[in-house]
Amino acid sequence: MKKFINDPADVVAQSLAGLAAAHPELRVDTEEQYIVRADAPRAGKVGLVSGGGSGHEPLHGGFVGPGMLDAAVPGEVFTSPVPDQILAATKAVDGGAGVVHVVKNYTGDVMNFQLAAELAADEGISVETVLVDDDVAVEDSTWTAGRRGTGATLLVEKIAGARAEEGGKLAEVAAIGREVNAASGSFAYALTSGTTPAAGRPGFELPADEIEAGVGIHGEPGRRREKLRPAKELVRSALDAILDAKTFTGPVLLLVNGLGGTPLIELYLIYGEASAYLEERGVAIARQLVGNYVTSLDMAGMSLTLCQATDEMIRLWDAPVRTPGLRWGA
Amino acid sequence: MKKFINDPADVVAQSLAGLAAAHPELRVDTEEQYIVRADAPRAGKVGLVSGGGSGHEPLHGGFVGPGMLDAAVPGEVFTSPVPDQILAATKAVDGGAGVVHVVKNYTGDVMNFQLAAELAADEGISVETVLVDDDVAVEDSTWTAGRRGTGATLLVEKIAGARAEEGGKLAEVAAIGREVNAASGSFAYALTSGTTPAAGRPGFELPADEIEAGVGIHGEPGRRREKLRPAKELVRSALDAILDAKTFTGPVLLLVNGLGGTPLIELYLIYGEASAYLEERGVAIARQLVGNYVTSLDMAGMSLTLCQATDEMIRLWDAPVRTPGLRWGA
Amino acid sequence: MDVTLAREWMRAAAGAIAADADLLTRLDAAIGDGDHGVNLNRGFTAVVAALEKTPPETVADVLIKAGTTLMSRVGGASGPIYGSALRAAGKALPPAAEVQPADLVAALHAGLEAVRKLGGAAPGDKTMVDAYGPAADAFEQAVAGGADLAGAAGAAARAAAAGAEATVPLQARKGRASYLGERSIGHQDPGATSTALIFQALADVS
Amino acid sequence: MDVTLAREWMRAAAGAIAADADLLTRLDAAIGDGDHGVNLNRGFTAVVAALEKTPPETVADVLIKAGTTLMSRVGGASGPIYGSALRAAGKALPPAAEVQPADLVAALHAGLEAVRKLGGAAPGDKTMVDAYGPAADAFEQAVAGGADLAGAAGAAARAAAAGAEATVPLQARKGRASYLGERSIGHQDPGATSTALIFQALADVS
Ligand SMILES: Nc1ncnc2c1ncn2[C@@H]1O[C@H](COP(=O)(O)OP(=O)(O)O)[C@@H](O)[C@H]1O
Ligand SMILES: Nc1ncnc2c1ncn2[C@@H]1O[C@H](COP(=O)(O)OP(=O)(O)O)[C@@H](O)[C@H]1O
Ligand SMILES: [Mg+2]
Ligand SMILES: [Mg+2]
Ligand SMILES: [Mg+2]
Ligand SMILES: [Mg+2]
Repeated sequence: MKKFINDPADVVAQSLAGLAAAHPELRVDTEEQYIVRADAPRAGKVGLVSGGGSGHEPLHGGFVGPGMLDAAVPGEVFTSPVPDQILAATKAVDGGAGVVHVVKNYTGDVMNFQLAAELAADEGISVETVLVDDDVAVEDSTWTAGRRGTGATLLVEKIAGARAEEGGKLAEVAAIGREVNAASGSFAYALTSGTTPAAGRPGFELPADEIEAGVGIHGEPGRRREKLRPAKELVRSALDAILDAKTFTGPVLLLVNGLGGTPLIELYLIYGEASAYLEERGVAIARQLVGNYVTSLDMAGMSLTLCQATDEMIRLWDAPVRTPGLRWGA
Repeated sequence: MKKFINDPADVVAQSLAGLAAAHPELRVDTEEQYIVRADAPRAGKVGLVSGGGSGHEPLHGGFVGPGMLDAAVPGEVFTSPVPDQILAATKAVDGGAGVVHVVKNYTGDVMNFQLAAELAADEGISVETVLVDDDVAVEDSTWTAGRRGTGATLLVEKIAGARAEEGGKLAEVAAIGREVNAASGSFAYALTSGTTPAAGRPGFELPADEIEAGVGIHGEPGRRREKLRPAKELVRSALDAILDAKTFTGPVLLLVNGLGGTPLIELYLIYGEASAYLEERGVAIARQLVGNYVTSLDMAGMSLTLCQATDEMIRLWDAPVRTPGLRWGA
Repeated sequence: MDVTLAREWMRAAAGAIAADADLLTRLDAAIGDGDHGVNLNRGFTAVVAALEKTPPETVADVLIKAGTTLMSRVGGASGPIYGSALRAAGKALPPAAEVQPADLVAALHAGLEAVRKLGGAAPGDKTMVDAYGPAADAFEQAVAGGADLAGAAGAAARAAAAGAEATVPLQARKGRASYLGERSIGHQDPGATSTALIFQALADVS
Repeated sequence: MDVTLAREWMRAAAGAIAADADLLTRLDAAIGDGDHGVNLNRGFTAVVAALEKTPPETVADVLIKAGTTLMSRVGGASGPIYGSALRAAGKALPPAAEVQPADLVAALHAGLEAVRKLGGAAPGDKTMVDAYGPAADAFEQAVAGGADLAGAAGAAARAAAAGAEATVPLQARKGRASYLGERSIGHQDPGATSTALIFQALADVS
């Protein structure tokens, strides 16, 4: 394993220390391990907290700031944060108007956030949870833990964040977040697996001409192994999977997301193919974003996310945001 | 080779097409192969054009927009653009106040931009060239082609871009660009080589415990091969090399740059080590930037760039910028 | 079981997990995200430290402190699950320095109930329930048959190990492995495997 | 050399470069950035197409058109260098459908001069100059000794190949390979290698 680290056990803590040094506009509690806006808590504002395992940067820590998250709670690499940590962040952002937890649908994340929400309730903080489960590669049945939360997390955090910033009430912020999630679908391909610092070897090994279809963002193998095909075909298959699973008539938000090790030159090529195919399918694109946003360490891979956008969502998407990882209008 | 492409020969053209689709605020000439601000040429404004081989994204195409470049000219992957292309972009941005070429110091880039500048002069356009040669890993002697242009290119483009945006004259824009370059030094480490679509295999192969020290951004081997060491030590060695080569007393601009395949979690860890060591060495940090900005395809690696910043440079660094790859205040 | 034995159990469990952390991580890499060994190792190391710092005076408190520590140090799915199992087990015990095998039967079932309540996994879903359930039953039966702690713990350990192995042919329906669908078949569940290690640790110290 | 032979030369050069593109790229990967074969292949393919589209009527125009095409299609260091070499060579020729070996001597030297003016490389710097220089000299000497085109081209091709091989022990002082310092020693220069292919193509068609 080759990484720019000192000791696998200290990666998350030391990276957080670096984030704190690089972004004086944020406040990082290195003890309890969470990141908050420097001006938190803001009286009367609904707090937005998200988190999950580390290794998905800039998600979530890179999305803390005006117009998006009030706090992020990073766990160890690919490991959900613990309830104490989530509780501490929840208390740090509670301005009396309640707190929304944005939780990606993984057993560990769900349980730890649930325990934290119970602890917060004990302390008199109202918590609403928005569960993100956009990954259509996973069947949504009683035979699975349900769909995973992937690319749509960014959309939920941006749009709910804008709603909270403009003074939305707890129920409103949670409602728009849930609406975005319900309107979204994602599908991902991996060319290589990422390597966690602790494991020191790739999560899976792929032959030179094979890829994993339907992967999540934790280095887990996907739904099936396939032969590598031209980008055009992969993009079409991914979009077909999304368009089959949910109804999209447009206008949509389209996120072309790299999983960490994919160069921008490829992501833009993918965007070109995706926009051409959506046009062919009669789906208009209202807004788009291309980049490495919801990553899986150094995995070479990409995910596509569509969100059937209402005017309200587009208005909130366009609202100013000022975070290390996403910034416009500010 | 596993990449999200259709055909190695078409990667640059198809990626440009995708960039055009994703960024309607830019204009892309897919025929002549250049990217310009949609409002170019702007009468009376000095035009800023940069370019070079593709594979370094977001450099340069991702830095086109208000406050930074007026146009970017991407060559094939790792191959300098051709004079016709550079000329076409130069003409597209010429608003009568002259055009500045920001050129990274590589034999091919220098020659092709020089030929283009001569052709532009023939058409009555005044061109000033700012050569970027910040990479202290290369000895600056008659025994080499001189130092390479690497991370400082972003600083030159941002700061000269801001100067042009606020109405700086041709000589002034070129002067501040040269000043930034002269005040900058960079050093890079690679953990793996990138793979060009055309070659289909990594530029070099490294054993599991070895790294290349002093690499550029074209997959070329570095100055020497070393054993992998903890990030703390690598950061110190890189900063020592920069601090030995040029004088830095602070305040500095510090760029922690990923070469494409390095996760943000590692880049922030590196930033933490770098800022701690600079403090130890008595060098204050005025501004900082962490991310994958000047890349070498999917190379796992990082570069550090220091720029001894004047107040004027800091003012121009802070000025609004609105490009796909760098954005604030707008 | 007295309070010393309870602490020895936790120490032995920590030792077994440290020794097999790599195996657990590899099992988790195959059908999950490759952190189970690291997660539990971090957690049980903290448990041993916590029990040493302020040694509890009842068996119940050993288990509650261990559970609370796991819950606040492990994260992931296994943190809350093992955490609530141990906490529920502890809470089901009488507040005494020594408890009887029959008390432990009730505690083990209370822990199992907490796991199923929190995670919703049924037997056969390819989770730690598939090791824990048979172990709790075997323990109960052994005690009913007159076995002492050592005998009951040995029976539980054997049942847990068999249960863990029996997860191999199953298709996962809970946790990360369920995302794999049929591809989860043919791999042993990491959580069931760590559960077997913890019951084996009990047998070893009893 | 008549205009047909000049075009055949370019076609043969294009064929040789296409055939050895992979070798050139591999040599460039070792001490450069791994694009030399791809670059020249793209350029010479365009040269062949350009010459077919509107066939020039003089040898000079064949070389000028080839040079202009390379300059506007190759990029990198080798595009401007080969481009100006061919353009300068063409401009040094009389505007005729057929030229004499002595004319070609002057043209080759004019091309070499353009390369050295543009790139500033001296013999021994481990660049294409190390193949081109000896080839131009050998061509001149052969012509002076009374050789016909075939004889002179053969001598030039041999000298270019030897010159390219002789770059192996050199340390690069120009181009990308110079960044490597001593690590450039032991590898053959890709540009010198492609120059040898181009002279061999001339010998093959003469
Ligand atoms: N709903 C559940 N009920 C019981 N056990 C579960 C459940 N989900 C997962 N597990 C157990 O947790 C184990 C994985 O733990 P771990 O790898 O530490 O957490 P994560 O899956 O969050 O990475 C699985 O092997 C399984 O035994
Ligand atoms: N200054 C120079 N003068 C002459 N030839 C040069 C010079 N610099 C580089 N070259 C030649 O160019 C070759 C590399 O060409 P190519 O790989 O196509 O361009 P780049 O180096 O820009 O990638 C080198 O092998 C060398 O022979
Ligand atoms: Mg995990
Ligand atoms: Mg090149
Ligand atoms: Mg796991
Ligand atoms: Mg090259």
